[in-house]
Amino acid sequence: MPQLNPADFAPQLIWLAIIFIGLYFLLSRVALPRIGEVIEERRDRIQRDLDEAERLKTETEKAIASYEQALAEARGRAHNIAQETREKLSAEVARERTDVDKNIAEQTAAAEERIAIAKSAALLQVNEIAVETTETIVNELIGATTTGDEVAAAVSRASANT
Amino acid sequence: MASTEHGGEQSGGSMPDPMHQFEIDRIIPINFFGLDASFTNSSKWMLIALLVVAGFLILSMRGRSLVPTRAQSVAELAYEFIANMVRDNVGTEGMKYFPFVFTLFMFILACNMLGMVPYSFTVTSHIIVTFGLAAVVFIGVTVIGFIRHGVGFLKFFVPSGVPAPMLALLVPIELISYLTRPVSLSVRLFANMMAGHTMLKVFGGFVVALGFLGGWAPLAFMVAFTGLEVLVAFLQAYVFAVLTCIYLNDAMHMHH
Amino acid sequence: MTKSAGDKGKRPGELSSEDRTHLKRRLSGLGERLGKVRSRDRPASDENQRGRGIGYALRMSLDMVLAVVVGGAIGWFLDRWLGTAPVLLLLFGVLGVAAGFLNVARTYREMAAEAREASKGHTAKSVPFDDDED
Amino acid sequence: MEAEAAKLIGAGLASIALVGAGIGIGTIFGNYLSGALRNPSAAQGQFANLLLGFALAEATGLFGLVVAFIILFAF
Repeated sequence: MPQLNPADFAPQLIWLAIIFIGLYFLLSRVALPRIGEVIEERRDRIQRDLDEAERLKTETEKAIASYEQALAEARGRAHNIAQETREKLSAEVARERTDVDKNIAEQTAAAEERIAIAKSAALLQVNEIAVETTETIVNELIGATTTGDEVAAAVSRASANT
Repeated sequence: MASTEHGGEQSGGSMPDPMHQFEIDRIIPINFFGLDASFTNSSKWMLIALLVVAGFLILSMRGRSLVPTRAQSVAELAYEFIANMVRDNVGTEGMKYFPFVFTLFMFILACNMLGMVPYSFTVTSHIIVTFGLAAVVFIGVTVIGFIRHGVGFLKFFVPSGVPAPMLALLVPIELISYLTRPVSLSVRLFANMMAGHTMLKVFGGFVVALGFLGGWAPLAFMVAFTGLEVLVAFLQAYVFAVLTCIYLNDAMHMHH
Repeated sequence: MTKSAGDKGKRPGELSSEDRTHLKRRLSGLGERLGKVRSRDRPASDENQRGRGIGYALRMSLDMVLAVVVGGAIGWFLDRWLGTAPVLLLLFGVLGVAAGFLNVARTYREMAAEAREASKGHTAKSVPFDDDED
Repeated sequence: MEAEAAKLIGAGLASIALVGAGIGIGTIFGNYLSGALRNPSAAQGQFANLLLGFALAEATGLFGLVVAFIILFAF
């Protein structure tokens, strides 16, 4: 094998050392910093963009949430207003009805009073008429003259009996 | 692949030497204080790997745009791949060794992949190269362990909760296990790359030997095998880098 | 936002309930997508798992064999140094076998822990093993 | 040159160990697949065991290969 020829070892090792060290310095001083820089910059940029997107997303979510909240609030307020109006209306209706009821009751009471007066007046008249009629009838029938007081007592007894 | 390059027609259709592709050719002989530091074909392909890796990574990032071009996204992919590997295996404090692991991975990957190009030379198919890389990792990891834990790093070789007589047996075992690391690291890469290329060479020889009529079957096999070799080239670079990370983690956090 | 063609009694700026549910659905869709994008940064573990598994497989066999080789090599060098012909080679070869099994056991424990971690939450209906296969 | 030939033959014989490794690996993966197709939910949990079996089977073949290399290069 030509690889095992010791005479060839020295030049290969020497040139390997020279070239490897040269390559090391070329790469570590020139090439790698450039690549690393670009990669870092890109990573930063991507990170920034991602963060921005994330931020916008959360903002949009917040906006939607607040919109929905506002919507819900508005709905609630509308509901409240309707409720209040209904209550006010029904209260008014109730008050009016009680007014009317009172009115009617008063009028009814007055009418009843009038009727009672009329009735008692009528009843008095009926008694007088009955006494007179009884007096007349008795006078006519028996020809006797009765006093008004006797007749009246009798009538009231009779009317009490009936 | 590169079967016809070297001596395909030697001695009447006999098989070309599948090992010939691993020969070292001295392109520019250099003597550096008595050391042979010749610029060889191996050095040439290492240099090409360096130019390809550094050139690609630097040129692709020229735009530095936030929306990457195709080349830039490949560079970034490689960066992220190794960065995740280091972070997963070593943790965040291991990130200071990230440039080293990245260089290691890219160098091995480039050498392996360039080895798949016809007429090229596979640097990592030489045990001395892979062993050099593994030795750097091994020595570096050991030094890091001693720096972080001082002499306490020697506890790494002493299993806890074991009676003393057993330790006489267990400490050498742990030591051998630890010393196996660079060997297995280098041998794995070397063996995989060499075996694959030898295989391709041998089957390339079959294609030539069997000629136009019978050469189709080995050719089809070669196509499939080349695909597999590309996968292996990537996988071996990956395994090398992962093991480097795991050894780093062992040295930094010291738990079995 | 209002897509009202039919309902005329609506004031401008008012949302119907279906509009709102539509909006909400779009928002939750957006939230899902955002979550998905955020979680995409986590590495997809399944493919990763397989790749690491192959890495483990490539490690274990060679680790086991090379521990023996390394042990043998140490023994061989010590033998040469101390002149105790095959004793240390054999001793360190045996220790190498033990080290190889130690390597494999350690890797296996690591791997099994990882597999347990990965298979957490994987509970699909199993098919009983009743029919013959050959 | 006879020692050289014997070395090559020996190395070739040592490589026969790979036959066993191949059979073992095939058996392991075949059985794992048939088991995994019947009970896919358990497959994930047994992946580690599959790899262990694979590694042990391959290690046997690698031992043979190491012996072949030792015969070729160490003697």
